[in-house]
Amino acid sequence: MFKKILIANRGEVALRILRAARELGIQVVVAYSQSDESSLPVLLADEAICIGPAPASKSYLNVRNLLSAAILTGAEAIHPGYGFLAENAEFAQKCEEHNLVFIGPRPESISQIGDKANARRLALQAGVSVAPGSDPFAGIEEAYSIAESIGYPVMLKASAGGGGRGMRVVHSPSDLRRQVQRAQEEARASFGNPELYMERLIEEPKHVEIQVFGDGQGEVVHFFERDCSIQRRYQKVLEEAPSTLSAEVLSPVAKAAVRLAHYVKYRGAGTCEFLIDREGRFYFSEMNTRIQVEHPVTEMVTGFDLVQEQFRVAAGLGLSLKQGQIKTSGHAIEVRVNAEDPDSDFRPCPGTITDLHWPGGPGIRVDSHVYAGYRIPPDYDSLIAKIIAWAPTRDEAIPRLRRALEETVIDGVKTSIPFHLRVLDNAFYQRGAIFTDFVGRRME
Amino acid sequence: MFKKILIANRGEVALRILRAARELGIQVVVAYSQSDESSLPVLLADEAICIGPAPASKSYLNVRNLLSAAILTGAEAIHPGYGFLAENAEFAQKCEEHNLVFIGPRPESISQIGDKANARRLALQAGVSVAPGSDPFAGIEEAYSIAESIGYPVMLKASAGGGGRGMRVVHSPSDLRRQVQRAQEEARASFGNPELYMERLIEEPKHVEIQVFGDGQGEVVHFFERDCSIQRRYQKVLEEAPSTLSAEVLSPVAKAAVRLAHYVKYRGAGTCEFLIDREGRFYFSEMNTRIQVEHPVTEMVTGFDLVQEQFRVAAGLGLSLKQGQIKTSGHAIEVRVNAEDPDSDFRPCPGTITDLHWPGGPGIRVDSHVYAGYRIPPDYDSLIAKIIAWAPTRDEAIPRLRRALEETVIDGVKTSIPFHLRVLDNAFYQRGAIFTDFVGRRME
Amino acid sequence: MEIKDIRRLLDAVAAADVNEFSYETGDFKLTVRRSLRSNPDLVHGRSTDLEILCRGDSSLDSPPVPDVIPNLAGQSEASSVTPDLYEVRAPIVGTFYAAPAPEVPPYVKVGDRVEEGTVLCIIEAMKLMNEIEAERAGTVVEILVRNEEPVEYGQALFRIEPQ
Amino acid sequence: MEIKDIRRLLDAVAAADVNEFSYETGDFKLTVRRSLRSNPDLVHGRSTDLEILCRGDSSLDSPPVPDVIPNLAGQSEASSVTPDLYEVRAPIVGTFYAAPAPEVPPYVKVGDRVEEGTVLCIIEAMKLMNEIEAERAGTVVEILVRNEEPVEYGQALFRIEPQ
Repeated sequence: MFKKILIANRGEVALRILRAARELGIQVVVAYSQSDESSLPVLLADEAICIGPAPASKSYLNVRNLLSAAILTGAEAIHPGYGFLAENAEFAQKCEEHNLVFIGPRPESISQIGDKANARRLALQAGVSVAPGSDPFAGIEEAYSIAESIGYPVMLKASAGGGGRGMRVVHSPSDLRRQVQRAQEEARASFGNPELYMERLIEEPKHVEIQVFGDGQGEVVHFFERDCSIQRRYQKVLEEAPSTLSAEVLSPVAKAAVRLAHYVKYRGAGTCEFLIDREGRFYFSEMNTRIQVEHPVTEMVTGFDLVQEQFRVAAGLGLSLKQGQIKTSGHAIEVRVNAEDPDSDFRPCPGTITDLHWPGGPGIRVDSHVYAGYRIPPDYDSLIAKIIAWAPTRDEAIPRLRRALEETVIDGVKTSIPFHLRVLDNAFYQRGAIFTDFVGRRME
Repeated sequence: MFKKILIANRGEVALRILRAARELGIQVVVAYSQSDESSLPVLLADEAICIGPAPASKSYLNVRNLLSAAILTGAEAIHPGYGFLAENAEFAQKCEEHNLVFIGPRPESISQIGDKANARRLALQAGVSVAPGSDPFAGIEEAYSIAESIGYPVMLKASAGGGGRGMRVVHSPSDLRRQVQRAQEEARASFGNPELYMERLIEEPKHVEIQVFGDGQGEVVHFFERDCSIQRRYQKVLEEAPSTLSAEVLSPVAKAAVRLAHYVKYRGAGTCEFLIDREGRFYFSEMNTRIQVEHPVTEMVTGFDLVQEQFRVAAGLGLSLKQGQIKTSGHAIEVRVNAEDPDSDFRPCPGTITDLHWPGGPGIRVDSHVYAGYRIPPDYDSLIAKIIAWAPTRDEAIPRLRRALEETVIDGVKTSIPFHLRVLDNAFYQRGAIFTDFVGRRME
Repeated sequence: MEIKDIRRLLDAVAAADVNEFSYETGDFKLTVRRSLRSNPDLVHGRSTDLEILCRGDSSLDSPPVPDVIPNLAGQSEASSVTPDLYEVRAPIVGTFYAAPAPEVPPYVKVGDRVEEGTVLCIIEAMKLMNEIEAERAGTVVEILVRNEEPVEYGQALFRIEPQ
Repeated sequence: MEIKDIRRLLDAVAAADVNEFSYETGDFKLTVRRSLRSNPDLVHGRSTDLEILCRGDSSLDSPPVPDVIPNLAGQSEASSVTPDLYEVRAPIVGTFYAAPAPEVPPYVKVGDRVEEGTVLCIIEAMKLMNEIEAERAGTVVEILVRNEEPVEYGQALFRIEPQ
């Protein structure tokens, strides 16, 4: 196992990684930007090293400073967390070149799978179904003919996409040209690459993802599914495991995810996202080559520490468990507490947290990097905490999470908790009738 | 199920009960003393009613005010927590007389079992082994002859005992008279009853207790064991489940506990305490007829909510589960964080908590009624938090708990956390070589 | 003492607008002197020589928390609010009765003079009627509870202006 | 006490607008005195420079006061503390070299005059040698980092008194 690692991230995920490392007896170096100097991961780190000013482009995305920091502090490996450089093949490559272990997949896996259109092709080769759709198209005429052959409504997606950016629904030919233009602009702005492809729109689907883990030699296990159907503008709001779908529907989905990961000899933690329609047909949509924000729900139903498992695989120790040892028990639900105002169109609310009290008691887990007196910097995303409730059944997990959110005190900034409470109180939510249009259709 | 209940307790257990009730949709009335007015359970309650001034004798032990409070607020049942009136048969009786459900065993069970010497007799009748010993003895001459027949060293115990008070080890006849006198004085002062009995001293035993649950009709299930061998002056410091003993040793212990509870047609949650010697022989020592401080470790390894189960049984819904449904998974360790100074002979340190930060992340549960700005009143015990860590194995639970304790910030008062860290770092502790003399023999 | 405590101390010093601050406890000593000019009013040296010296009191670490406990039965804290009145508070939990029976007039009404030992009301608890008496002579100024209302321990029932 | 604690203390002192700060515990003592001129509105002010005294803390043994200044690269907050000096800070993470090669004299030493563009040192990162130049002409007053020491982003390297 490593003696010392560097965390190239911030916020709750930096703390999550620090906790996993510490429990394994690994020393932790936290690389931080100037606006994160008094953040909890920095305060708790064995060593901390400033790698740039507040803007992420100059700090958390500054490859040279991150690598220098790792080398100078004697770290053997770099954990990229999620976001920032976590899915950057070039960074992974540079780590290898400097004899630093990148805690994640091989660089070539990242680039293969990071290209969404290419990931579709790989899935098809591995025998995993994808939504009827296209390879990337070049001009608008080609777009018309592909859309015609797939059948409207279609979904435009960015090849380099992620996080909902560059995605557009097109209901009829009359709308195609305008939406293609907009999606291209957004994709160019977000990813520097305007390339688009399209898929048939799955109507009222569930968003279900499978947590997989590979040893890089072709052995792959899965940790079952997470249901992430509760989304707002393609951003996940609340995630849970298991899904309310039946094992008959879900079991082939997990097998498909393993097949794909096996096909690419995947190394480390990854997530295969699927849409499942009302008839139980499932379609691969993309693979995320990192730990996910919502990984704690899987940890709570399986009991395993996925970040520690990342360390083991990255250290060359292989997978610590076989598929047969992985079982789920009970039900877990996570909410993403953001510093934003749900009454003002979810406008981010950076500011100083003046008073803070976390919930406790049975079945409650809190992952957060904030503390009383902490100033939330305006430079990064607004996630300030994940609150997760576990209970033997979904019907018990919902009131437990509700009770925990009611106990929570976060003064000084507005948070999304009132919105989460509305989700939990929603009758459609409570009976598991949740599809990706839930927020738009059932709450607005 | 009840619509409204009254909590006749304070501190962390009042909050624990409140959480369980809220998750079941039960309204909560918290009865509080004047010095607990700004405590978290009071702040979170649906209703709160002051039942007396700070001294427990005038508030939490004030039967008349508690019953009045329940009747006036329309509560259907009273949860006594632990301590105070939890094992007071008269209080349970008075509840019944006023058509209030006492959430606990029947009054006659409490008096039968509360008398320690009588509990020994019941155990023998139920076929459960007890340490060789005596019925209560009257005079010192009788004490000499009993001690002679049992064989030194012997342990003196108070019939009305509990919490280590009235307990004395006697190594030889020359010491007997003095220790009997002291133990009688202590027993009279603590319980108003100087009656003593004696048992052969089990040398270097493990303290293992079995969590049982009865429906009051004779059906009894157990939730496996807790190991509470880490004690300081007969006070538990750190508890864990499962025990490091083998299933061959433990399985007959659990069966014996069920046998005893079945024999007395026990209702609700109870704990049978045993001493287990180095040869694996086990001896019943006493039964606690209430929820225990350390119940969370059992909740974390079994996944069940024991306080919710108390509500179900008290409401006449019977046991919600069969023995076959109760399994343990992983390992949980709890520390009792007290506001006391481990460097000054564990002197209690009441005071105001000026800054507070709880640990979080995977496998960590915090049960605490304190918050930043909370003044710990000097009138009650010094328990301010229970921090519990769960992990798949004991070897993973120890560093996880360690990491959590290191993250914890409690400013303004001294706490026992430094002592807990010393326990966790102790090599004997780490390899499970823990007996009731651990603190004295391995740490001082 | 930890950094964040010191930082909070500094905030407090700044907020308190003091000129010099020194803090010493055991082997720990902290001194802060503030520029006169940081306060424009003090430019001409009209320094109020406020000096805080704290020794060995760890409770200083905490910001002063107002201890607002309304229910203080048997004590006369009420005097801080209404210095000339005293309050009769419920010594037990129960139901307040202003009169001995439904159809009869109340024991006392506002403006009545009472002597020490005059019965003011009944609190019923567990089917027992507990007569509550005036502790001092005076005039009933206010009755704070309505008939048949439940009262908690320490709840104020009457305000009485002593003789 | 660790560097970052001291650094945070200094931030706190700056924010608190105090004039003098001294902190002593056990064998550790810290004193900070702030220039009156830190407030630009003040006209009459001798430049009492920031004075930091640390003793008894081995982590600070050498160099005397390297890390103590908040990392504020590219900004001129330093002027609030040391109005007449400017600090050259590390623009990247890397290893500090005072000289272009092991056997040759350093680029600059205390007392040297430098022009805008004079190379002051090298920071090596990823096998690349980055020459760090003076932004303004002046005299080198202090060198805050030792040869071959790792530096983080924003770390102060030199203090220069401008011409």
